[in-house]
Amino acid sequence: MNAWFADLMVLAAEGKEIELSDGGVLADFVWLIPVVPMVMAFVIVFFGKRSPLKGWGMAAGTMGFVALYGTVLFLMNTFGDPIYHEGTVHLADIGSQTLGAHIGDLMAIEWGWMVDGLSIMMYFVVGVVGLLVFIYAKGYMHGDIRYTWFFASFTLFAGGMLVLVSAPNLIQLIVGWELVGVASYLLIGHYWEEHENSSAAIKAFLTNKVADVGLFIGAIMVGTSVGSFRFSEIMAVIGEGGGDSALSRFAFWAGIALFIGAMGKSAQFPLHVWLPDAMAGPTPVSALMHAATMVTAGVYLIGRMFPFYNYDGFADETRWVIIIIGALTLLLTGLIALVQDDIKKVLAYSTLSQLGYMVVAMGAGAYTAGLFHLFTHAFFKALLFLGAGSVIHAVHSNNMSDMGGLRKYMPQTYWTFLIGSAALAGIFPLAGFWSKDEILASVSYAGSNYTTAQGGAALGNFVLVIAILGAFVTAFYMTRAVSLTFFGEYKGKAHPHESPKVMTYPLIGLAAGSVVMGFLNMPGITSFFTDSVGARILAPLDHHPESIDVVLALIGTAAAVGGIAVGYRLWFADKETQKLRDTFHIPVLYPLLERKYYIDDFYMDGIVRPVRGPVANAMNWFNGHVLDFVVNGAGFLARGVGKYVYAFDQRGLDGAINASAGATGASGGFLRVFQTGRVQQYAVMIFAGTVLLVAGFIIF
Amino acid sequence: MTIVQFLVLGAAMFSFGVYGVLTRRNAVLVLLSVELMLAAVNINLVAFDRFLADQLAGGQVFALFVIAVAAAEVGIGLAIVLLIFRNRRNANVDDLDLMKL
Amino acid sequence: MFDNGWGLSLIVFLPLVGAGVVMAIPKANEELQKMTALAFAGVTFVLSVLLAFAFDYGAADTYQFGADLNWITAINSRYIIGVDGISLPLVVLSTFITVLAIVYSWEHWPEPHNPKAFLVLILVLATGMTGTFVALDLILFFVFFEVVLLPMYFMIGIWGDRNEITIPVFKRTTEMRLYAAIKFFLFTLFGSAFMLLGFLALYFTSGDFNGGVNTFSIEVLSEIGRAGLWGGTFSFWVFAAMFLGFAVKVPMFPLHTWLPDAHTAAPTVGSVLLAAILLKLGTYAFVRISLPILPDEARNWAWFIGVLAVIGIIYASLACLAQTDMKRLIAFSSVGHMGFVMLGIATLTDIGINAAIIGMVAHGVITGLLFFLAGSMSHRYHTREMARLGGNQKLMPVMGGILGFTAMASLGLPGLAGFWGEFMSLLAAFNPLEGLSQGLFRTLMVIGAVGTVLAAGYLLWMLQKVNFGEPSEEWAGHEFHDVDQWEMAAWAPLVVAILAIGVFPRIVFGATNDAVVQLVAKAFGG
Amino acid sequence: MTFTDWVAQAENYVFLAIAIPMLFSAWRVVASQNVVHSVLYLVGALAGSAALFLLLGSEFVAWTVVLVYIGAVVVLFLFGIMITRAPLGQDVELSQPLRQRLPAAVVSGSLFLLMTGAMFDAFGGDVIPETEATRTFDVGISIFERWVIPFEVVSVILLAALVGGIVLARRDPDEMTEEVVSESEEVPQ
Repeated sequence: MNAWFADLMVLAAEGKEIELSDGGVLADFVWLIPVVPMVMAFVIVFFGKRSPLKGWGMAAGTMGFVALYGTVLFLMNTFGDPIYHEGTVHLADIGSQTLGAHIGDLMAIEWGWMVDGLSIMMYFVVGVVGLLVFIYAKGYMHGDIRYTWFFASFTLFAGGMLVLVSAPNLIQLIVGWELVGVASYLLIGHYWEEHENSSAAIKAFLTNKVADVGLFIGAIMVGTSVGSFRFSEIMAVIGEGGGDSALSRFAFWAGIALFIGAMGKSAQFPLHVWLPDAMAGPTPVSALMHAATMVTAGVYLIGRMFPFYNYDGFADETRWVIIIIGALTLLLTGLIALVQDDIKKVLAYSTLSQLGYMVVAMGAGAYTAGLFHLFTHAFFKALLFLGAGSVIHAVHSNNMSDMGGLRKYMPQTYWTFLIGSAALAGIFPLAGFWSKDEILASVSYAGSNYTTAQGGAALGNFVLVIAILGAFVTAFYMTRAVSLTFFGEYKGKAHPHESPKVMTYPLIGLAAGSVVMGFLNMPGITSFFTDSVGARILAPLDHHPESIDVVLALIGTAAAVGGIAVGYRLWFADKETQKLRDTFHIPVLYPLLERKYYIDDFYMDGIVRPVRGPVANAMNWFNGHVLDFVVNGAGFLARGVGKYVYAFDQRGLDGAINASAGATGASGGFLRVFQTGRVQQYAVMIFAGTVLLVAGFIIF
Repeated sequence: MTIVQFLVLGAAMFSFGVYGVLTRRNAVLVLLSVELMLAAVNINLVAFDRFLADQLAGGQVFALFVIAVAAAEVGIGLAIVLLIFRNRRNANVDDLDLMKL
Repeated sequence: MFDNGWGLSLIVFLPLVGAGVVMAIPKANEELQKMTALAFAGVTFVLSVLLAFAFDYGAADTYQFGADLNWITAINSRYIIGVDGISLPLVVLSTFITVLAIVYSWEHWPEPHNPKAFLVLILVLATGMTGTFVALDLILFFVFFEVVLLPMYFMIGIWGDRNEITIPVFKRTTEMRLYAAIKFFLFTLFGSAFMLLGFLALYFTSGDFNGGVNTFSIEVLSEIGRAGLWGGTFSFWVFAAMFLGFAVKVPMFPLHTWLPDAHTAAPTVGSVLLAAILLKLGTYAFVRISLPILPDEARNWAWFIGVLAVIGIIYASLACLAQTDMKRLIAFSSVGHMGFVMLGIATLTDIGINAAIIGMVAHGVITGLLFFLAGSMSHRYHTREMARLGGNQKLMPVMGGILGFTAMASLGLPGLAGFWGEFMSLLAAFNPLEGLSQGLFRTLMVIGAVGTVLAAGYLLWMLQKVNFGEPSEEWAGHEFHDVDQWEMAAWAPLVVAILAIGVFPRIVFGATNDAVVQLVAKAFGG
Repeated sequence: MTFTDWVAQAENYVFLAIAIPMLFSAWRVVASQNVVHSVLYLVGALAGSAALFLLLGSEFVAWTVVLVYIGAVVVLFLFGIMITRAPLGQDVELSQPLRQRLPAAVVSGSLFLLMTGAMFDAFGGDVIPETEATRTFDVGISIFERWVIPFEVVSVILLAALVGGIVLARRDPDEMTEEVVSESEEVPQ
């Protein structure tokens, strides 16, 4: 442990020394966590079909390994000494430090694995939630035409996420980032026979790619100004303080650029459009994508770079941007969820809204709060999606207008779904309550403590109001979804039935998680989670509330209960509420929500279609009619000139040419005489030639 | 005895041989003329051997070799003539004008 | 065995010997011709791999296995060859692709058949390609550079696409292959004429700085250039002339218009070789000749090259979006990818040039594979119109899978070969060589990064049109033969190479880095 | 040696006595209108050369010429003439017409003049030294010591010629049967 490292650890503990563990031998083999799924994905592609369980066994086994490893690490980290370990394998060096004329001449390409609180938390979430989803998928995907392929890409998906979260440097993070993107492309487009599905896959990939431009540029800015892509090196520079370092000069734009990258994966407004469409994939994919992998990547990135966004003189001035984007996402997408008929889309917009919460928390400087919400959300959102999948499996439709009254047919699904909804709405004492409350507290703290450049008090309070409104909206749309699905009369055609055990057991497991995970971090009572994710190389400068803010907790709960009440009034009682529902169709607003604020339309008609159509065609036309005009024109001109030259040639120069041709002909005619075919005549000539030659030699 | 007298004799015989090769129509006679040329060569070889008083008798030995090779040549040559004759029913050199097609 | 340049000369000329041997085999005995060609190409490849193993990576910045013999004494042009870290990957790449091209050809003969002539052309091409990468004398370089032209001309002109096309604006109709072949030949020749002028100018002035001895030796000329002895208008015009010659070959916007036509018209193997190796001759020449010999002028031109490169990236990507012909789309994408390579070179930094070289290698394997696939698909469907395809993944799962994989590699997915070149040239553009305009290059970086989005767009839409969806009525119920053994034999190594370079870029960087660092240090003083 | 010296030497008369008939014979070989005469004149020319060899003191060569050439080769030629049914009368033109003979004469004549001129120029009046005649013993030693490899090579050539002669002159059994077959029935191809 070198000097600055020791200093930083002191900083991390905010005054008090923390015993750091290097994780022992367990941490040395963490590289297995990303590598095993990546390798197994290929193994499944090539050998899955021949294996007894057609690839599921290998996939689930892989996730089981990750879940086990992640759980052990998480327990060690939470209840033992915090672990910090960084393993590195050197892959290649580019450039040379000796040139040294400017920064960033030497670039090391490294592969490594990070074992700290943040990573361990992600291993745990991805492993456990992933394992449950994989078990569930065995039942859900039963009989699929590309069953094995599905599990291969599903394993790749989880593996990509694990590569991302295990990355100790920005380049490996980008590798994992893109792997997650490509795996999501494969999974969203799993039913590629339908044009819509492959379009949704492309939309997801391209939207992410747009955001990746930000990530690339941000990573390049940070990496070149620090001279290394390693987080530990970057954190070292940040730990030394702002001042005139190259990093702090680029900090604002680098911060914005990295955040744009995070906006893509974490689907923040206005790059959120791909996530609802990503519902085109099978339901387990949605569950994993919305809970543990992919959308959490953006929040994870901000968490990983958190000191960069939080220390004076660096990107702390971008925080107001982050808060505003998060708040916009939180409220706007929550409202859209109100008008959706497709149950998965309701959940998708709900995810967007919850991601908004996380980003708001990150923007407000509440490191623990944001990650804690990520953590709890992973459990209940996976639960909700799997529950929705169970329902869809039963009624063969995504639309809530085809459901209703399913409470009787599928009790296990009903109860677990209800728990998930309550947790999402933030009902005491479920997981969602604790995490959401912590976010509200953090935003309130931000409102009163942060400088103007960081957003200031007005913004903080404004966002607090939005967050409370969001809690109301969340409770509202979840109530609507529950009532339309499980209460009232059954309106569908298929015969609903409870799902097989392989699908309900994961639901129960996740429901249990949704209940208990909140207890890990009850302000003033437990701080396991805070201590766990806080163990890292450079303190995130978190402000963790010492005790519960009762007023805020009550306000939040009141908002949730209010949402439930309004939802109950509008959607539970049937006949006479129809009028009420009609008033809910407010003219301008309702179509606006139904059309999703016209953002998708703007992207399609304003950007994608023009670029694919007129702009691209113009370029192609330019190629054929302008550039090639010059080329072909030169060619034809040369040929035209050639004709005149030829004409001149025929009349003028050809005299000489014809004469020489004539001479050739004549001499040929003359020599022809000697070609008789008689050997003896030839022999005469040979001897004559010899004589002449010899004579020549003798005489001269 | 001067060396030149043998050489001139050899040259004359050689030239007769050349003349024969160039003018004879019958393939056997062409071969005959070639023999004449070889004999001329032999005269030269032996004459030079004596002229140089070669201890190894190189010229004479070579003359012997020439004789041996000439015998072989005659054998092959006659066989070829025979073959041509068999295919063409005569051994006339004039008819061998495949060189001009 | 590689002493005194023997091994290297063998690698260069063995294919030529092979061409002679194949020529001597009777026309009817096709099997023997193929075996012979494959044997010669295979032995050459094995030799080049041995060369790579024998190569001293600790001294990658020096020319190894070289020879220096009298050649044309009258103009002091010498037979100087050698490999350093920059040319080694390209030599291996070109022998590698040649073998695969012959393997692929085994069962896929474009009309009008005649394997003998075709194989002879491939082998002659191989000599030209490897020769260009090892030549260290400008005239020798020029000869190899031009040797490549003729076989490719015949390949396109004889085995090319026989469809009639109408030339825009001029409204003349002609056969695609004839138009493309002539355009390719004349365009390149036009460039190389200027290039030769540049070489000659260097030659005739080199004596003044070299003790009165005019020379074509790249090493000696680089020494002179390093000392900054050429300058002013003279070096401007020389650089311009060489730029014209190399830029046509790369090809850079706006000199690229021969490329889509040539690629589209060429037979499959022709497009593969064209894309995988021939385009690299231009970029390689920039690194090997322009930069070290005229470093000051390279500084002056860097902004111009960078701007053209980025225009090429965006322009080609947009043009790709408008394509209906699969092969033409891939051809245009080459222009875009070579734009990234040139952007890397234009930064004049070690990272940028490293990026350029790995970009070249990656583009070679990826686009080569894409052209193989496009060729095999049009061989089966008898059309390259993407609108008529669709559902390929259902009809031919394996081929569809490989197409998807390669498209992903082409759009620069990390973990596959294409990523390093793109990402690192962007990285280099953020911090170009001291003295170049940072603002400009950073703008270029952002625009180039946007180009990656467009690249993802056209490749994904291509995949959607070709691979996804239900097969159209035209093909429904058709039995298609999925990837056959020869195709597999030719493609599997490429797939492995794409993965290997992506996961372990040291395969390339290990060789190039020291050489590039030395080159940059010498030319630009660090 | 001047001309007067030359005239004074006795051997030179012997030489002339051999050489003049020899030249005449040689001329008749190439000019005779009778095939058999040509062959017989060749015998004369060769016998003359054998005599010259004796004069020069190389007995072994001389007797070899007599035995091999005159004894064997000439007989072979006679066989060849018989087999090829060469015209035996005087009425047939054995030589080419004058149109062909004239250039041939010019060429061979100038060849002769050229060689003669060159030889006189080079050797002038150089005299062959008076040495003892070469004994057969010496020739034998020389062949089997110094010249043994060429000797073996020549033996191989002879063998090859032997085989070649047989192969060439032999009538192919297949050919014969084919001829028989093609004469007797039509073989569809």
